[in-house]
Amino acid sequence: MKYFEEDRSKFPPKNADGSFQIDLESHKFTHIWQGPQHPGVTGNMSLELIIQGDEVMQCETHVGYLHRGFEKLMERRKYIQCFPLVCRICVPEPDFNEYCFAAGVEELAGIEVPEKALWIRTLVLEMARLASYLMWMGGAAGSLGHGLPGQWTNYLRDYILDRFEELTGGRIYHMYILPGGVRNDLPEGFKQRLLEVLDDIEQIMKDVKTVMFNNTVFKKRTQGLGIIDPSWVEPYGITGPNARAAGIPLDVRKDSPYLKYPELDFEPVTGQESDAYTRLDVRRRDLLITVDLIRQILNKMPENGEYMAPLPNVLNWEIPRGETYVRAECTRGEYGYYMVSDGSMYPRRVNVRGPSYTHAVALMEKLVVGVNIADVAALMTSLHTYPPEIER
Amino acid sequence: MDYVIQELKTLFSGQNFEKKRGDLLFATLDTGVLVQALKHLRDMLGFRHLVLITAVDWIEEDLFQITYLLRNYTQKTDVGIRVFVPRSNPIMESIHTLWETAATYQRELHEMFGIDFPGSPRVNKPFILEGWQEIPPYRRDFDTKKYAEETYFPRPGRKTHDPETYMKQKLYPDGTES
Amino acid sequence: MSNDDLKKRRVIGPDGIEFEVNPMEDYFCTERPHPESPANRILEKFFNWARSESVWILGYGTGCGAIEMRPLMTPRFDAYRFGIQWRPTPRQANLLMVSGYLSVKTLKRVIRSYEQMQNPKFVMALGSCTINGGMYWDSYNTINRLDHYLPVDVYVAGCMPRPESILAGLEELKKRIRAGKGEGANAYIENLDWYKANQKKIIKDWDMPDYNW
Amino acid sequence: MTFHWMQLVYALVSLFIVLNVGLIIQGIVRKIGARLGRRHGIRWYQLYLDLFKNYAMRSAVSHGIMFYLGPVFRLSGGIGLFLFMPVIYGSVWFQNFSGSGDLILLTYFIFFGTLGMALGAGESGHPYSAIGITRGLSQTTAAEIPLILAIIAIAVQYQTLSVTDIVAAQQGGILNWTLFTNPLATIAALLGFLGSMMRSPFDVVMAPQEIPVGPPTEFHSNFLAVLQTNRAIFPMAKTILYVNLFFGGATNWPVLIIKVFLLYMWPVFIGVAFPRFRVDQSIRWFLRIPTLIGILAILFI
Repeated sequence: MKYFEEDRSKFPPKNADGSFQIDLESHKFTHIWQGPQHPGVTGNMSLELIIQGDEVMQCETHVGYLHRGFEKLMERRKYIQCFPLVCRICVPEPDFNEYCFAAGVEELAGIEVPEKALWIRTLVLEMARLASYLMWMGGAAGSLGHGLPGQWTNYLRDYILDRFEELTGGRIYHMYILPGGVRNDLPEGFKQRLLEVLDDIEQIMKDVKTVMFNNTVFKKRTQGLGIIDPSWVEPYGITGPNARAAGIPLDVRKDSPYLKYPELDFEPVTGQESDAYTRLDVRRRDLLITVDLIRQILNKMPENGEYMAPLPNVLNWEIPRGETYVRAECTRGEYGYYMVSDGSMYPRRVNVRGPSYTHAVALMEKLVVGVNIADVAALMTSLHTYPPEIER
Repeated sequence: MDYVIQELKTLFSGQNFEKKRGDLLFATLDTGVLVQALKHLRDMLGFRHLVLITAVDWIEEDLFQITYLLRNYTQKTDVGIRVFVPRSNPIMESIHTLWETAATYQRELHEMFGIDFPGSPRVNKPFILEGWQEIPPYRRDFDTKKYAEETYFPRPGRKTHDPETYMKQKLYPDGTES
Repeated sequence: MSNDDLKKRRVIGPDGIEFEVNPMEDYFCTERPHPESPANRILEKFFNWARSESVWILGYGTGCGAIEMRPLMTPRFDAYRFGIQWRPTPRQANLLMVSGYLSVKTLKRVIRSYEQMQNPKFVMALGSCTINGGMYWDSYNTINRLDHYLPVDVYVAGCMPRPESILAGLEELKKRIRAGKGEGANAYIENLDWYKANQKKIIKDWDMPDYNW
Repeated sequence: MTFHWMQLVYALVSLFIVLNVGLIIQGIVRKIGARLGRRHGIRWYQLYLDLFKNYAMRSAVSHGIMFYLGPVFRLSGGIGLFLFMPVIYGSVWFQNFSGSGDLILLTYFIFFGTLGMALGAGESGHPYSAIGITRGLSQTTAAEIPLILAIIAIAVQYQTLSVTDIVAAQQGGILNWTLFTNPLATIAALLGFLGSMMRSPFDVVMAPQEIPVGPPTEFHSNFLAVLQTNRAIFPMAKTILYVNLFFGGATNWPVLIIKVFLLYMWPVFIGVAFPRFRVDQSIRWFLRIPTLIGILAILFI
């Protein structure tokens, strides 16, 4: 808002609800689409922008380009057959989906998960968070025209994916967390190799901080951009780092602890300014906390133990009637599964609550008004949205 | 959680209370008192975060269940409010005035279940689908497999196994079980 | 594009003159495309070599396969060393990489992007979901076979295909181009009616010209 | 100045050399950038392949006359800048068509290509082209100011508007270069140089993440190939101009190529380390410190 405040007399009048009166036929506005085929838009979604000069007057988010109808497809599949599906809902961090779905099934069916499995699940979730943050960091730098940090962090992400491959056999989709536990124990020497990767990450993140976060141009572009007022957090359903950057310490890991998080020692990172820079910085510090958490997990994890509870015959598994909601903290905020079972072998309804659902639609449309068109991509990556979880 | 049950019972005649793992409560309310109840929960009881709005199709009872899930950040508890609307005439009051983000959920429900929320912004605009002409896809009577096979040129050669017999053959090819 | 923009209407220009606009005819070229014949044989051999060594991919992540694009661009796999680059606009790209399942809504944009690319152009389809629907074979919103809508040069199977297999697919594509088999653009134009019939069967609100120049 | 037909041949030879040098230097520069990101990077001859490929595309869609002429203007801007500049000092072959007062002509040619591109990009009808080219014009204008101030400063300093004379005045030792005789003008010009090389932090004109990819969005096939040719010649010509004006020119090709390469690295290294400015920020940046230094350079001759 600060950039063009000199002369606003030529701006269009406002409606009662604060939006601008826009007459496209008056030739004073440009109607452009950012996306879906646009490198600056995260994933496959599009923003319909109406701009005057360089300033965005109105924005509408269009999603649905990635809709596969998961919630419908799951109604046609048995519980165990849903597992290959759920991880594909959110591509960069499938493990949160797997965990939420597994936890929901366990709660509905009343299965106790062994101690070791809980530790391994915590480890897998934190690794997924690390991989996702590292990839996002590259995107955030790239959206401001800075390719170098993206190369470094993606290179580190490949190491994390290697560890995933070692652990689960899959690079992107793991299908590792099943109801009752996890599919396999840690391989031999895994801890040592993971620790080496963590050392690398801490080393490179220092460079990333120097090149990216201490950079004057970077600061000039992001400071004061897209400020989220703390009072918007509740009406807009903002969760995760976006809320934490506004100074509100929302973190499901702390608030309603799941898995082994109560036994781990960490504090949610919060920021003050609530602009794009703070959101980026909160994520960077959160990444370092994740590194620390993985170290703690590896230290505290018991060496031996069962990693899978005995299950009934999964092909004829009837789950008692009931409904529940399970949540986990993913990199973008609160990830939740609302599950309804009707006592048959198939889920009655599974609803996925992705954090981007609120961030990318309602919040984005509000934030982007008044922003320079060059900053739209940066604003979008600072909100960290992934379209696949919006439309499923 | 007990005071929430008490309030909902006395003020809005809630039924079917169901507690889950200590911090999650489900309750059924009448459609008429829903908006007041949500407002009360939000302003008086501190359930200020709208987690999600979703619907379940109970085709056997000819009802749509709409679930509103709210969260209290200070108490760290959740409450899910269920309301039932008839499938033949699914209309529900819009709550976009209470939570801005509710408009998005209502838009999706309108598209995917055909539940109407009069007054909700852009509720009639397509949200996810484009050019959809069938019945709303998340309804139970919409057969996605049939639709896909008729529309999308399935590649021949897809085999369907009965999982039970197939797994038996794979795991114990000689017919002995464990 | 919302349909309102495409309706016939009267507008007042910046100079105050009122005139009628029919966007479907005024804004778009309605001419039918024609196949482009290759140059003479020896020259074409050289050109095909240049094309195969300089493949510009359209930066359009259509599905979840797009997540493996970034590793391809970055140090571990680094596709740049094989002459592969990413271009942000379809006009300058040669290879459309359909990364994974296509919902009907995306298919419309993909067709548009594909038709805006210049001859010769190639299509590479990643993932099982473009071959036979894969995991989403019974979904009401994803297509099953991409080759009914666009001429596909190379399929890479897997869910997800790993970066190594995408690189192998690109090598395969190079061989095809060098052998002179990368004529998908002409095949598309020759069978335009069949492709268009298939496309229009599933894209119910067809609101663009038949061929997007 | 007398004109000989042989000069045409000489000019074409030097144009051919500079085109190849430009393509190879660009390839090497991109390889260096990739190495910083721990990548292997493109092959050094990749730009030749891209060029051949684009000339070999079979179809091209035109949007009108100006759409054709845009790339042509851009290329003539690049070639014009090169042809009216002495490349090798003291050589008969590589004097090109330089004459007295060519400094004025060259400053015009630096801007000419962007203007021509504006016409072509405007005709293409793509909103991103229009946004990109308005950004390009305003930013190039802003970046031009310190450069012009520096050129005025050295024109006053050497009392001539002929590039050949300016180079001649700088011969006879490294301390005679403008870099040392008039450091303020050199600094101002080098800061302006950043703005005209389309690298971060001043590449918002072509920003692929924001307005993919600015003015050339709609240009493809042969049009793009012409633009690519220009992208090889124009930065080289500009760099040679800077070498002539501020770094003592060159008396043979190896010296010239080394100087050009080192000078070319200056915006590259800045570009690798910084994200990009928004256009309003970059204009403000150019109008502050570099302009001030330029004015000081004129005052302190």
